Amino acid sequence: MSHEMNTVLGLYNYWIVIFLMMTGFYVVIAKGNLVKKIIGLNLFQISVFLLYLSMGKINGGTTPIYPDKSFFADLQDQSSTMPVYSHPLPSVLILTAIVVGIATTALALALIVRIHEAYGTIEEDEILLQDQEA
Amino acid sequence: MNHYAILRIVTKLLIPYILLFGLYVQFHGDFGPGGGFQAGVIFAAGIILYGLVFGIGAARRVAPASIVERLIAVGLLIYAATGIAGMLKGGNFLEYGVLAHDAGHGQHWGILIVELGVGITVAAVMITIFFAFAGRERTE
Amino acid sequence: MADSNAAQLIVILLLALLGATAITIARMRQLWAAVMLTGVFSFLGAGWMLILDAPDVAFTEAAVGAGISTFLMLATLGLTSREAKPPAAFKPAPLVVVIVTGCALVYGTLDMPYYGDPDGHIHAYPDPSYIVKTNGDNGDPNDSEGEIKLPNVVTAILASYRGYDTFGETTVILTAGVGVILLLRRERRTTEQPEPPSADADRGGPA
Amino acid sequence: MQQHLPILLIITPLVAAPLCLLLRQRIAALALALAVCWSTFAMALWLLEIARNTPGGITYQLGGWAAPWGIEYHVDTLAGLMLVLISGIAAIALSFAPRSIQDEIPAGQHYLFATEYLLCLTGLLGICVTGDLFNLFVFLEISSLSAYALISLGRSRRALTAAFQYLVMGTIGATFILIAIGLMYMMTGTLNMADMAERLKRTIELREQTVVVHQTRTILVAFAFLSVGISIKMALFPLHLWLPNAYAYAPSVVTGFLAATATKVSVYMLLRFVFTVFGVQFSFQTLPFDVGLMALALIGIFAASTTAIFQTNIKRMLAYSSVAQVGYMALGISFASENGLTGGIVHMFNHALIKGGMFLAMGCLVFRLGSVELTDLRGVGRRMPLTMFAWVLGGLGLIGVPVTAGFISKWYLISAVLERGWWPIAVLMLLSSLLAVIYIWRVVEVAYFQEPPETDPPVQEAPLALLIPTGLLIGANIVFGLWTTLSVGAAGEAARQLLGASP
Repeated sequence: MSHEMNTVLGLYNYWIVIFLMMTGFYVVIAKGNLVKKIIGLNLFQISVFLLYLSMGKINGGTTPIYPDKSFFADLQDQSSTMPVYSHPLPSVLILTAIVVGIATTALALALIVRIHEAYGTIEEDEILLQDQEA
Repeated sequence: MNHYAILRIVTKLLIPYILLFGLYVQFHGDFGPGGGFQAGVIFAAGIILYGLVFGIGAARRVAPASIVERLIAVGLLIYAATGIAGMLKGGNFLEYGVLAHDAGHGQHWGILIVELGVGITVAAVMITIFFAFAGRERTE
Repeated sequence: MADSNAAQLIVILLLALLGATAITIARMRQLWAAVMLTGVFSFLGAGWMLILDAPDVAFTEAAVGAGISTFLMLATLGLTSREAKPPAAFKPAPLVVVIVTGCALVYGTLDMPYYGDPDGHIHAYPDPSYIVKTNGDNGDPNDSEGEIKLPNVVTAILASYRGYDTFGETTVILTAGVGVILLLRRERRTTEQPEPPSADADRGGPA
Repeated sequence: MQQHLPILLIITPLVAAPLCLLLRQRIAALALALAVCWSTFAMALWLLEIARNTPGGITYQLGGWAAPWGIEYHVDTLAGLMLVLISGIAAIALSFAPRSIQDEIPAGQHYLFATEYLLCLTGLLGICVTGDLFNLFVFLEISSLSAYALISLGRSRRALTAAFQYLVMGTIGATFILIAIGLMYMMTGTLNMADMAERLKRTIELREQTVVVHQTRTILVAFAFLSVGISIKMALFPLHLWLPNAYAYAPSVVTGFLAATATKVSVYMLLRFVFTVFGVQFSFQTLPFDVGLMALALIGIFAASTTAIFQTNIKRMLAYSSVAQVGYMALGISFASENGLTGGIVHMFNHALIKGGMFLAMGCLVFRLGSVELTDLRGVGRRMPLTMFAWVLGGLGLIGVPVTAGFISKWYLISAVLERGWWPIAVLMLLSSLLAVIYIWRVVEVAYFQEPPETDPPVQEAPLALLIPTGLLIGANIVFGLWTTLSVGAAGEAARQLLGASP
């Protein structure tokens, strides 16, 4: 297989993840509706989670959870091989990051509710207009 | 409200299982997928479902806001206390190995307790957030 | 390797669906539908996380992304508005920023280890790996070499090796919870009064 | 006790935060928070003393796990100095709080305010002591989320939009940092800073070629994402847009605390990454990081100072001035020389005292006048002589007049410039100080040379409960203008450590 082909096969899912990330990022910075911005932020973050998890995966690997005792009994009997485990650390980091993400989302949505009560709108340009008129 | 009789009965049947599943995820996290955070979310989902179907007032009676708010703090304090216990027993902060007669058991105990702390805080925060949003009415 | 081909097909299908969902969300003005699709996006993401051997994360993402955050967003829409304004004139600046950022990231991928490569840098270091450290060389939970002896290595790292991060994570949740109480809980004595005399003159008029 | 000091410093405020939540009573919560802030300050002073006397700094393994498997705390002189600065300002600003928030925040929320304040302090301190990249991200989010909540407590509805804007930009910044950490982890397999610095220097086989990890395109992009993410957090021009509104509409105490600490901690992060993790060699010789940073710093200083001149809201004016001051710090860093770095770090320290003090003085004005509009300040110099005197002393520090702390930092910055022989930049710095003279003078003119409006009863001087904390910070500004052993001494040490001169 050619070098380019290898590169494409080896990296294409990172590129798709980047595409997803950038779609989310675009929604955050281009859209004027506050809820829409938070939706964009969510897309952006979920895609970053996927980036992290992609790097932990090993081809033919399995979940880093050990099988129970009977497996090891079989292992000795049938001399089968130990499974290869995908890397557990990205999972750990992303579990933390998901929690941070939902915390941010909750706070942002609470702010949006209050902004709607104070301004009667959740459109960025209308809020700006009200602030300038005052 | 009679229109929702089926919904109410099904919910009543479901909630115990949701809460039970929450507890399972909480205490089985060492062996399979799951842990304190997921358990907290599932447990809170049970209460939230109750609130959605039977009204926010009913949910508040089951989980009074002031107690839930205290539980937020309690969960984090359980976590911190586990860490400090490690320090008092001569280890570093969050060193579980010193908590029991041998390191392996200490680790198991430590992990179990801190996961419980996480679960309590997460469930309490989720329920609090639900109450906060549901307690607001729409303004024009 | 028929099994691996089938898995490959599922991955491609999932990725295509993720991409399509993301674009639809970006273009959609109906906020209610956009929120539901964000839940779908989360769910598809969780599906892929399962394929990436991260069931713990998939479980959490499904519970949080497709559950709690969708619920919170719907609650917010109920309290605010259901539809976004029609877009004003197209502004090129955000698109340029996003394209530049995206191209930079793609450029960065060129020297990465390939996807699924067992010789990737993170698999080679540190030695011994977390997997060996927890349950010993042969992965037997009864092995005396293991430091934690838990079947789920992710839980072992989360709560012990990196337990301090999880402590911080719990603190983050508490911070957000207190923040939401501060913003949304009604004070008993202050019932929706008009804005108090403000610290600055340039505040807005009545909404 | 002494060996646990690095972690005690963090968990004391962290544990006190949920305790405040349990107390649910404003006086008890505020008293606890105050006691905790001052004892944290005492611990920080002690820790700095130990760190300065320990070659290589203090290391603490959390959970007893060695790096790179576990998380490690690492305190060197720079980290120690930051801890002293943050905890000291937190303690003084919180002493200002009980009286100041009476008008600004409903009494029922005071215990929640104390909780968030302590969490914010925890987050900022945690960033400075951690030696682990992902742990840094977690504490960054603790400090950011609590900061958004604190800012939204401002009385004007614009506080809400300011907090939201900050939240969106801050989260983008944090996500950029997260991406960069991921890329770096991917190429090294470690998250520990010291370990990563080593592993970035090793050679690897890459697609049949042998390269140093530093030179891979992945690390290059990681560096770019980190720079952008941190620049957003530290409000480096042109990524400062969240800052003016956030500072202008937050409650007085919050502005005083955050303006003095939050951006400084981001500058600290920049120093950590650029010098400790990536190394001087890579950042300044392989990459033109110095030129880019210097250009943005200079443009930022002028653009922000000029904008400050045209503000009618004084809090906003000071906020723009903060953006300009971040430019000076970035300028110092961009020289990558011992004098330049010392200047940058000292300026970080001194500017925190100056701005903290000035924003607290603004809090006194808000307390009595209810406004920070320039036109409402007419004749206030006669009505509130002590407050305005403190404000003006702070303003002199901002300009860089001798005897104030601001002079010391500008002195080091200018000497770093002249050392390189770049005199046009020295001229630009002097010109920019003139801009500061203009915006400070506008306030002085209105406050001292215009007749106060006829109000009945006439405006009174702020109460002592507010004046004393203000005076403490402004006094420190003079003390550190005359006595430089601690600030310049520690900053110089930190600069040498960062440049790798001493182990």
